Amino acid sequence: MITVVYFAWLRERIGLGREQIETQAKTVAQLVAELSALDSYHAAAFSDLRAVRVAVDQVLTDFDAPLANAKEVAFFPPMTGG
Amino acid sequence: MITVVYFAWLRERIGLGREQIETQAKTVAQLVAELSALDSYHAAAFSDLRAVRVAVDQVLTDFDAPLANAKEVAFFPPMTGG
Amino acid sequence: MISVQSAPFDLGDTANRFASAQSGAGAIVTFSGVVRGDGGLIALEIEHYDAMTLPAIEEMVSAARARFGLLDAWVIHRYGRLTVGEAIMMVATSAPHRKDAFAGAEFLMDYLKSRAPFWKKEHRADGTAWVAAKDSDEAALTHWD
Amino acid sequence: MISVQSAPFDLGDTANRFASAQSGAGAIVTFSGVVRGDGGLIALEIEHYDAMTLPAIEEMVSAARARFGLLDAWVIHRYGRLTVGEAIMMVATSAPHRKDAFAGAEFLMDYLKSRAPFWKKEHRADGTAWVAAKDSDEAALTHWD
Repeated sequence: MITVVYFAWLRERIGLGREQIETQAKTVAQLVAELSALDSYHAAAFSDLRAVRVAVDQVLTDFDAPLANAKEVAFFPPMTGG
Repeated sequence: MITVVYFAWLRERIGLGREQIETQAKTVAQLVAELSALDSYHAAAFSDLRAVRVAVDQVLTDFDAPLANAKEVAFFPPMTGG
Repeated sequence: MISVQSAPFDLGDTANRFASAQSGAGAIVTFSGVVRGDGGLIALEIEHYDAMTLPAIEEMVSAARARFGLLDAWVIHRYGRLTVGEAIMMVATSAPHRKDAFAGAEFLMDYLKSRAPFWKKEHRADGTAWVAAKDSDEAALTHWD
Repeated sequence: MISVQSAPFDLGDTANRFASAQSGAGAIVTFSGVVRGDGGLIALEIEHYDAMTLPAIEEMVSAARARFGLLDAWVIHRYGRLTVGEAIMMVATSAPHRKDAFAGAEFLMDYLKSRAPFWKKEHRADGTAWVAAKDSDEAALTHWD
């Protein structure tokens, strides 16, 4: 069981900010494939991964990253702080 | 008649901050030569011109500058503002 | 001091508290970012990733202190709804000399812009839009590689 | 606003007054220089060329505003006797975006350092000494050529 969180337009497009997912995915990319298959909202949110960034357990990483014993995976657009 | 003003260690070495000089000098360099001839204090202050900066009528310039109708010439070390 | 908060903060009061807390500093720099009313903007809504924000900013501050020999660095960043003219965030840095205090503040701003988990949504009379990250902001980070 | 004064000034109060006076600014930078107590320094005595100081600073401020598209820029610089920890001077700049506000403040600091007619004398228990201009400060100006 892994917690998946979404921010900004990903949150709006998917229609929720957080969900629990039962998964055997070994990498972020595999998790994205599983999420995209859930419904058309998820599929739309992940349709262009160049516009999506990912953090595993609150650390910025990339789509090749292993999930190992990850508790929380976050997806969001490029940050706009400052 | 021209007013000559001194700042920082030039003022201290010459022993005054301001003096009126009757001069026919056509350039700053000629004025410096006349001032250096006044006494040993002036001579000491102008002994190394690489350490001296000059402003004519409150505008930074160099030793080749003409005096023309200048009213005030200032001599000082490199500035240390900020 | 790092604070992530929805409440407004006072730039001048924070600058004075920062300056008073310093010892040996010859140079103090502050930066503050303000909501601009470009193109009929009414308000900015700032969302952030609560669990990640503080650790991400702490890492930037540690990196800036080590790299530029900063004596101290503070960051305040707000989230929630902000109207035009309100201060979004501020950074304060101190160092013995001016170059390091400036560089430390610019480094922190460049990293906060593209690596702190905040997202801004613009509210206008005719609707809302998420602010897109600028290529120039991402490029600014390469300056520090 | 440019002020050359012997009286102390309040960094935070000035920063707030500057920020309140801006319209359309997205970025506000302040710099303040403070007397450091290095090597047993007791006080700094700052002398200036009264008739030249204001025109020289006005020229720098005009140049900075034009070059970086600053919305505004303020300079306060003190003279007279200052003790350790006292603020010597401050600069505040505002611009639509951060890069210009930072660059404007750094430009002003580099020019104030080497082109504003101030001279500093250090007072220590064992005597006094005029602060020598640094080659690195003169070199900093070439950055803006």
